[in-house]
Amino acid sequence: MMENISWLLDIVVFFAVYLIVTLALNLQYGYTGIPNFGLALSVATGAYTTGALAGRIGMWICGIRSDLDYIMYNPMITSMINSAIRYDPLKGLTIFFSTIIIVVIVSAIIGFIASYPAIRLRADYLMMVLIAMAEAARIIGLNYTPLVGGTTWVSVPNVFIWMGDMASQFLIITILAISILIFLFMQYLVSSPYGRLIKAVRENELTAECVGKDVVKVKIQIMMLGSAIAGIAGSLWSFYCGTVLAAAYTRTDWTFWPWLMAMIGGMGNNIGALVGVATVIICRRLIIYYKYSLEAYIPFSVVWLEQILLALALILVMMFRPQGIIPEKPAKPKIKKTSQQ
Amino acid sequence: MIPLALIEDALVYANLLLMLTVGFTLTYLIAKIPNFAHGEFAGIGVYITFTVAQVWKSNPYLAVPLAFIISAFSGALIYNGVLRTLKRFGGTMISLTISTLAMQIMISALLNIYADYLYPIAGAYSRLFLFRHLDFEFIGLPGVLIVSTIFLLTLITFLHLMLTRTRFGISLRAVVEDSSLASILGVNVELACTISWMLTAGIAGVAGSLLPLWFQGHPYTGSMLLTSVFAASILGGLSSIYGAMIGAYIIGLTEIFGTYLLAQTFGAQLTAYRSLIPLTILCIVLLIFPRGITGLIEDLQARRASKAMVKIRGEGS
Amino acid sequence: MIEVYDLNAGYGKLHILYDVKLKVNDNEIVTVLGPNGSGKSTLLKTIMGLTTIYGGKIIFDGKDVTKLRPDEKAKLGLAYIPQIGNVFTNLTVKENLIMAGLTLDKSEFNDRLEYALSVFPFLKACLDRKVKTLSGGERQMLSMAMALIMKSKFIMFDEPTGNLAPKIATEVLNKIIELREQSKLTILLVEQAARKALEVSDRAYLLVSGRVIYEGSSKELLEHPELGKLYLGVKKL
Amino acid sequence: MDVMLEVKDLTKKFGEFRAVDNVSMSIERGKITLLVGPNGSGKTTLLNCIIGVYRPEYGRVIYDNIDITGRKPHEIVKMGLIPTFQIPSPFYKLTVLENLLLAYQGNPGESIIKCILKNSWIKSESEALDKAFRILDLLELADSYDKLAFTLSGGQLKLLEIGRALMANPKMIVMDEPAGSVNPVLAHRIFQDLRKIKDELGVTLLVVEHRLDIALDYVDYVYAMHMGKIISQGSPERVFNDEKVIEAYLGGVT
Repeated sequence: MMENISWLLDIVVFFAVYLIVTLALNLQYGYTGIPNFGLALSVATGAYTTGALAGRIGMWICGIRSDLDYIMYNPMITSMINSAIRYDPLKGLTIFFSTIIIVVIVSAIIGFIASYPAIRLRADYLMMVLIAMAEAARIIGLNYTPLVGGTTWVSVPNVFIWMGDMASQFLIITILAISILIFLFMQYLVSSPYGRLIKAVRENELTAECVGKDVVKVKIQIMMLGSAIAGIAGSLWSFYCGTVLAAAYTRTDWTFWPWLMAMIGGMGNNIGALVGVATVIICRRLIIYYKYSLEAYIPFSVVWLEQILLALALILVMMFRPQGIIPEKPAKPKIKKTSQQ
Repeated sequence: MIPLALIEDALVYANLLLMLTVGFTLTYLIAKIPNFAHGEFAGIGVYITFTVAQVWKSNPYLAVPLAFIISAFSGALIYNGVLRTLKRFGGTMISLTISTLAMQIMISALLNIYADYLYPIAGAYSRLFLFRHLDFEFIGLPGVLIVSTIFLLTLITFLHLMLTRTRFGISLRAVVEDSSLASILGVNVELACTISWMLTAGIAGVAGSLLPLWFQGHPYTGSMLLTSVFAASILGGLSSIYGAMIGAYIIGLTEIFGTYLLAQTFGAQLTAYRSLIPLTILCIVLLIFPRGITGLIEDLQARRASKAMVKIRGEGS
Repeated sequence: MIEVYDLNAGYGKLHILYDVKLKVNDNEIVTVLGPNGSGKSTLLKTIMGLTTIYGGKIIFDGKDVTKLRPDEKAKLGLAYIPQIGNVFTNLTVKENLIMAGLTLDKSEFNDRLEYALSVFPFLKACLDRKVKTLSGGERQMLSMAMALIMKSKFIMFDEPTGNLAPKIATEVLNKIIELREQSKLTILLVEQAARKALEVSDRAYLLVSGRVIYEGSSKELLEHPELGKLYLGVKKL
Repeated sequence: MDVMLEVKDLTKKFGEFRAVDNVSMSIERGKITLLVGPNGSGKTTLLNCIIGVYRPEYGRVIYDNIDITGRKPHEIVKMGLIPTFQIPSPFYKLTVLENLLLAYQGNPGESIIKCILKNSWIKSESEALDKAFRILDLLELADSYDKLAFTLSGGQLKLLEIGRALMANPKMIVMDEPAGSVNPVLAHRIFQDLRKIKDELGVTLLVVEHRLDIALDYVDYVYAMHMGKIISQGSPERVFNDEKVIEAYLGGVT
């Protein structure tokens, strides 16, 4: 029974985090038409920032000796923070929310820097630059030890430890709540005049220019907003895992899975993103769940099978259902016709 | 003083990068999309060399022709099986590009599976390997340097002659410039694309098969090289294979020497950030001269031509 | 040679040609006239297979070619010289000529190349020059030379005299007549410069707004008192 | 004469080819001016220079006494000089209504910050909607307001193009073939609409059109271009009886 619940909770958190990333991608590609193949960059930025700062902020807030080497004494520092916030919810929440705010700012800035060289150029240049940037982020994370410990990991304080036994459940609910909030925010954003504007940029840049819109400005704004949102996902995932491992933020996991989810669900459509994430997560979890029974039949690690299936699914979706499960719907005017002559 | 080994490193690397970049640029020009799976053809080459050297225990150079054939075959398969089908289903430029990324994941997974499968058979570690000890030496130079240089010179000559002297090469260039006009004149555009994909994939396979003779081979070779290939082709201008050649050599040499100099100055830990060098160059190029070297040369020629005209006009009046 | 029945075509959703009927007999020069945007170029592109066909039939040499790919049509002997972009600017003159003779075998190509060069002797001097460096008139001559080399029974020219100085334009049109006489070709000519084109052609079609509004002999049309107004569409027939 | 737009000695070269060669013209406020000329005479290039898509090598474009040479299209649009395209290029996957709303200038909801606060934009949005429906009624497109633009017919797309220009508070509209490739009945209607727009809103229009048979009755002044130069100007009757113009079309003179 307990096992089933934890399995379910695991799915929920996967769902929530991937939903955030997919919504970010949907905003960038589905609505604005920016093919962001460096999505992993933003997620990694969020995770690395969390890994590097959550503990340091905790040290500061809880008044722990700051001459300790953060990486070397990381497990010790984390347990000191954890015990400091065990009976002090306020400190825990401060760490959690201040980290997320910093993550938002840092990810937006990184998103701006990464896309700046190519945002004015053709889409294929942007794709190449963003892929390369995501790769670079991973290399920095793996090698610059003061960040998140390089090839080892750093741990993240358990900010809800004051909840006692329910800490991890409460964290999961918080993550889910944040993802729902982001979903509602996205729905609101895309139905506002700004949402119309970004769709116009996607449809035809020249026409958008000719109705007086600054296309480059809009694209930069969306790159920053999308990166910030994907950064939040990275941060939440780190809080959930309790650790940040630089090597985990790969192109496959954090760029292509979200792409597949968005494509399956339907681009340019937040409900579609939701459905896509749910579909893929369930399939993927099933593979992992039946991993051991599968492993008896296939002569190699299931990881690779998963990747091959991912690639196949992506191609098949593009061939047979490019509009996704739930195609984009035309927007209805929010306000009734007020006058008619 | 720059150590000799470093020069060898730089030259071998630049040679291999050139082979990859020329292919990447050529497919880009013909198919009009960046092929993100291009590096994986090199990955295929790497594992063919491993098979030949470790499993069959033969001379690693036997892998070269084999790598060409198998990679070329995979190239044709990807183009006809995936890209063309997608195009028929009305795929856009973005969806075609995504499909090349999907192929990249798939080939990389297959290589990993193959590596796992080889491990017990070969009795050697199949995920990080180096065959420098199997290479021959000639007048003190490593064989792979000589072979890759010879191959490269042959390749450049072959490509140049093919593109300027043969009907097929000329029709390829015609397709690059205006595929609908080429089809009006009787070029089967799809066939030309297939052949060029085979050719470029084959060349990438050869580059991959030579790689483990000097550098470490692993299943991620292809995707590790990708940033350098992008940087080299964009520096070259993404519009001419000669530009790509120059770009590849500049990136290859800067990457190796730059890493060395930085490591000398700031400490050995900097070598790990090697791939940031091509990325930095890539960004600088895009910000300052997005049309790359080819663009710079074209501007220069245009300026010279108009100056000459002004001169003629001055003499005339 | 070629018959077009009730052709409806356009680009994607943009319907341009409406029920066009057209017929070109063997060894005849036919001109399609019409003001800008009347669908003349679209007609040629449609015959060659570069647009979307909604309905109608194209019969070439007794064979239905409506659904063939352009390169397959080229192999049947159907040639089309577009108005702009009719040469490859990044290729040399020689290479352009080779492209024109792609469907020929070596010896036949050499014969035709020699012939084309004898018709356009100035090309001999610049065989190895990039087409980029040629002037507009020279490019047009090159595309004519390419037409000479092509293994074709039927050539369609799209505004061969567009943007050319009048002297060169006359020369181009004279070459077209020569082409017909010497190579026994059938020619479909699209022109905006109506007067000159009518002088060299046998029959003419007048296309306005995607529909054929006049069909008959060139002479008749040329002598029509209100040709100018008719042509501009200002006057109804 | 009250001049709305003045083009002074404008030259635009592509390589060595002068697509527009030293062209000067002045367009009177509140009138419909027609620009004609055979293919390749440089009309579209001239328009693109005016609306900021191309930057001319020489010469100036003065709009409403402000020099706009070399400014970006979106800046020029904000000043009330609106272009429409020869081949309609609306936002295909947006509805007709959305296409119009996008052209409305100065909606605060189009700022990434203000769009979050509904109160800041709701008023201007409802004004925009009112205006959009008025225009849709005028163009008789009101029934298809919630259709996606790509489902419209060619003629309706042309109307939408005009509607989009009207939505943007135009002082002047530059139109490239508003009646190109539509059937004659609709083409006449389009020109009647243009006339109505001019009279009711006092908008100045510069129109490129090849369907001279249709355009003739509706325009006030005509410029004829050939080989990048203005070869004739004046009242429609004058220009179309000008031998030079007829010969230019028939290919007689240079």
